[in-house]
Amino acid sequence: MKTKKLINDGAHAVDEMLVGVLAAHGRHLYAVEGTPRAIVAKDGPRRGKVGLVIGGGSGHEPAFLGFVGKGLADACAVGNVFASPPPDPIIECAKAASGDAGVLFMYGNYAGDVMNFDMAAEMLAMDDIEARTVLTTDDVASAPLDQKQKRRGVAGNFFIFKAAGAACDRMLSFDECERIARKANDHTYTMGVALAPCSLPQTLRPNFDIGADEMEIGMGIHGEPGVQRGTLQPADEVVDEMLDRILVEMSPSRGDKVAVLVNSLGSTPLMELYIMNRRLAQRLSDIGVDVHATWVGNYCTSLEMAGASITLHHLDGELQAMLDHPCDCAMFRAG
Amino acid sequence: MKTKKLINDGAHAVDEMLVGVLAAHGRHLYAVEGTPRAIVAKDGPRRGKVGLVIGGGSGHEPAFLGFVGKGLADACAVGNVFASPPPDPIIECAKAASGDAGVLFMYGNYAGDVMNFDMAAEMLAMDDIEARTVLTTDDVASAPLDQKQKRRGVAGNFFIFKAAGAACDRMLSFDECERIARKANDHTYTMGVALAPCSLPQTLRPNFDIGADEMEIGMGIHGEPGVQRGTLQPADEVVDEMLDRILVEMSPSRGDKVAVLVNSLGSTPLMELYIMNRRLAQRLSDIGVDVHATWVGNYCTSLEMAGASITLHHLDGELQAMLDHPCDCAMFRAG
Amino acid sequence: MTIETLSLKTMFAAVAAAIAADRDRLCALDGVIGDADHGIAMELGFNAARDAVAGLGEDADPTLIFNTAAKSFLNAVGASSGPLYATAFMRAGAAVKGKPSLSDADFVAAFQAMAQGIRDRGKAEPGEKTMVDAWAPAAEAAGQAIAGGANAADAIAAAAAAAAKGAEATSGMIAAKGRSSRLGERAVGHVDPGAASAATVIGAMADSLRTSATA
Amino acid sequence: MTIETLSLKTMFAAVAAAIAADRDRLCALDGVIGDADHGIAMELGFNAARDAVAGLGEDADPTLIFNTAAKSFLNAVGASSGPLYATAFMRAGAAVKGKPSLSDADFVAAFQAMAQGIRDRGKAEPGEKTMVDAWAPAAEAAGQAIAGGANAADAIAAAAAAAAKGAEATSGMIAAKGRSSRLGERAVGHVDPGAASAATVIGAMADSLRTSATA
Ligand SMILES: Nc1ncnc2c1ncn2[C@@H]1O[C@H](COP(=O)(O)OP(=O)(O)O)[C@@H](O)[C@H]1O
Ligand SMILES: Nc1ncnc2c1ncn2[C@@H]1O[C@H](COP(=O)(O)OP(=O)(O)O)[C@@H](O)[C@H]1O
Ligand SMILES: [Mg+2]
Ligand SMILES: [Mg+2]
Ligand SMILES: [Mg+2]
Ligand SMILES: [Mg+2]
Repeated sequence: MKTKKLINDGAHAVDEMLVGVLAAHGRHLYAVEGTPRAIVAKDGPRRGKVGLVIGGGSGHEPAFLGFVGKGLADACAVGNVFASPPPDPIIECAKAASGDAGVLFMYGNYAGDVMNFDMAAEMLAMDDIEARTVLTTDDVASAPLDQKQKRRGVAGNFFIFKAAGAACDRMLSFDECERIARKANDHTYTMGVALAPCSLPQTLRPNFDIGADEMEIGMGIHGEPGVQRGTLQPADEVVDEMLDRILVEMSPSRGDKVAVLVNSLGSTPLMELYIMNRRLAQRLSDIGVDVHATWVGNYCTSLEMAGASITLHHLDGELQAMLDHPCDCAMFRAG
Repeated sequence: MKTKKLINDGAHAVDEMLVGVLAAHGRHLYAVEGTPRAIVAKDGPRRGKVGLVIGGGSGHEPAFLGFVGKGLADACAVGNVFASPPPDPIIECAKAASGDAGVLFMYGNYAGDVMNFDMAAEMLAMDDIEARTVLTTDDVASAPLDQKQKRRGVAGNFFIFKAAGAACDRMLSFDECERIARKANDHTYTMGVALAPCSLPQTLRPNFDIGADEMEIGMGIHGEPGVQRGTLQPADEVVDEMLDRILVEMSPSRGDKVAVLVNSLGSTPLMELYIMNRRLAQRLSDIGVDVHATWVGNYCTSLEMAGASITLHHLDGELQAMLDHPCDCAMFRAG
Repeated sequence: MTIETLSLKTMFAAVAAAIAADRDRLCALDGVIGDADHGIAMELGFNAARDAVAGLGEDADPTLIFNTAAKSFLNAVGASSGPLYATAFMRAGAAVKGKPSLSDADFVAAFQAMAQGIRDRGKAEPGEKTMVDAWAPAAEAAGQAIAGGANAADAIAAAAAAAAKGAEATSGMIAAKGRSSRLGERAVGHVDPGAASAATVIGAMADSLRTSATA
Repeated sequence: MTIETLSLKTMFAAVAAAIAADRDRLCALDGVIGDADHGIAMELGFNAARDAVAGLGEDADPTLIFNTAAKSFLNAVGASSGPLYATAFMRAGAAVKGKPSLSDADFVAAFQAMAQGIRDRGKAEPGEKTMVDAWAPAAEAAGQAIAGGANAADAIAAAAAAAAKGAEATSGMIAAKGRSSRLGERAVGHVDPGAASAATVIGAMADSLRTSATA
């Protein structure tokens, strides 16, 4: 049985989506001439500013292109569904984003993305554009803490890109921008849970199997298996299980501040996310952790996958300033 | 087979959601003491301003409570899932919203909502608060044009509330606010399509049946049957069918301006919405209609229902000014 | 026979039990032509009414019982059923104002007031495929029975039969009120959930009265 | 036997056809331990390569063919497969630079360069449950065969057999590279999709060479 989607030809879904994105968000975004998969902020790149280029596979909307705009990313290279973009659009993004102060590549830590962005960086070096890379590795479930560099980047991207984008927008030096980006990544912890699969537009088949009463804790945003499959539990227990894993690593002190993201993987509605946030807020309050700001909704999705993730962004004064720095993107505004 | 949700007890889903909403959006929202289902804007109600009270059943998030805030609605009465709120929270909302210049009730035209809001209005009259009602009836599919007063209110609420909220925020007179609200409703046209059902937290059963390859054009946002069930078509054809019905009624002239909302009913992801928007923008451009602004995403949902709606808001100078008027709500910002 | 505070409380409990047992069928009926929640609304409403009236003292008169049921039902439910049943109960309370207990005729008068309250609140006429299509013939049947010398238990039993028949007949109707009123021909062939639940409510009232009468 | 422009083009077409036929199996394999798109990526990539090389003139030398394949594959795909196969093709092109056509030994040298390119790009060692577990033994088998006097068709046939065996063996491995490297023990029992597709690719190359040789 095929899944149902409001698409035309699955092979053209990404390109047609981008046409629709530009039609809707022409005030914020444009595509590099001749490279429709290189999406650039109209207001963003400028001389002397470190350029921030993000990117990754499609199917995670509003990540990543929704976070392109003044105060956040300067450009986004768009890949096929769940597939890294090839070097070409990455290179075009970097050129468009470059203000001759260096270009920061930020994206989730996946083998494909690493290879493509690295190839792009090598080619850019020949054009005298220095690109440095900060991988996001916020998915607590995807490797033990002592192998954090192996972890995947998931919804916590949101905070990490936000911090880096603010640093760039404040015209900080390349070194500073890179430092803040790395620090933001180190301070960001995500755990996810999946209840039902998505399907790719090209196959219209569920991209993994999961029992009618099962959930999978720690599943990746492309349906990669997680750490544990079990019977679906009440929301409070699921939140507890996810939060406990995060807190072990984050080990906050009383009075610490965090920002919170409760993110839908796609079809899990706001009602459920807010129910989760209720528990999360209670638990944080119980341990004396102060929630500085909360976002709830679809920020990093897996097409129509059912499930949700929780991200804590452990703030200090600097990260809080970056978070509070205004940004104005096609699909996200803050500050 | 039960559907899967990240909830605790289905009977408490709405109340738990509201706790989570307030935890996340304490900067924007509070609940009237002793009436947790009456949600009020922290910045909004003030002396001399017409109060705007919206409301309806839960399960449509971010509608309706996400549209409470400065420049939009002053308060929202929250019902059970897909059920009008009773008079009590409506009354409390009206009292909190009242600036002694009248209170406007705006909500979708459903028998239950009409009865409950009317009862509330009667009781408020005894307290010398005048409440006038403007029903939203933007669902083109739900009755013939000559019976527009019978139509349902669906995602077009977004534009209608926005216009009314701006009028109120500009401190216009009660009559003017009411006139603009009615005009906004008359200028707003929505058509929806559903692909797969949602399920209520209390039953965890799909709330309607639909074949594996079927879609239903015109289905209501609670799963009420629409105008036509047929085989799922490619997105472009679906958009054409919906748009044609809207254009027949709206009959725009070349050079006219519209605002566009492409709304997910829940689990239909942004990729599909933008593919739809691509076709919509092309079609509008072909007939010389100018798109002033576009919103794409989850604005009026039916829990996890799969499907989408298209709304056109036919602008004139006045409605455009109202649309462009800034607002700052918990789940929506513009201007 | 007179109907005391205690038997009214028992009656609300009996109706709540009957509706709870019928919940899923009512949701399924509503799923076909409405939004699938009617069983939930009715269950919530009658559970709230049952609990609220159970909490009243022994000196509560029928009017207080009906008014308490109205308020608790309404606040628990909202929706369409809330105002309709709340108005029904308030009218019943008004109809028997000042009476410490109800004669058979009083009870039928309260019952007829309920039906009228639903009609007034919803502004629906018989034939518009709503709960009025169960309540209106039920009220008429109860009135005829009591006029013909029946007691309250028999009158409401007659009403229950009429309600069941009326509910069944909604299947052939096009809806003119409520959520299904936009369906036109597509609603034909499906029983209206509010009419179906009305038959359940009135049937449970009849059963409860029969049990009280024989007790 | 020498391998001409035409037979290289035919070979790309043959591989594209084999991969298209295998697409759904590859997606399913990737669904178990990855993100379910490997068949799509490979199909897109080889279709793009096939079309791009088909568009080259008759005077295109093998290096131009391989480089064209590399670029078109990469731009169509991205993902992991894109850089890996693009690097493979670029290395093959570099390995036979300047030759208007390929001898049997040239072809095997190009083939071995492909395998090395994949290893270099992905920095994966054999045993890490990637396509290297098919490509590395395949390159070795082809080298041994040609050293033992076999022609290109037989050498690649030997490579195909080794690739199939290598792919099969990934089932027992824990992944150390790629998307499945976070699964630990959970990846055991499942064949790596990239290794599986490598076996298909190399098998189709062998078939294509055999057909050209006998043609
Ligand atoms: N105007 C009305 N008058 C009488 N009954 C009505 C009216 N509108 C709706 N109803 C009844 O209400 C029932 C639906 O109730 P319910 O499902 O609880 O509310 P909602 O429509 O808000 O979901 C319908 O089946 C119908 O019998
Ligand atoms: N570092 C690597 N070295 C070699 N092969 C790799 C490496 N990373 C991934 N692969 C191969 O790529 C395959 C997955 O390819 P594909 O599904 O197209 O890309 P993606 O992982 O981006 O979805 C894996 O099965 C594996 O064989
Ligand atoms: Mg992929
Ligand atoms: Mg309802
Ligand atoms: Mg209903
Ligand atoms: Mg893959």
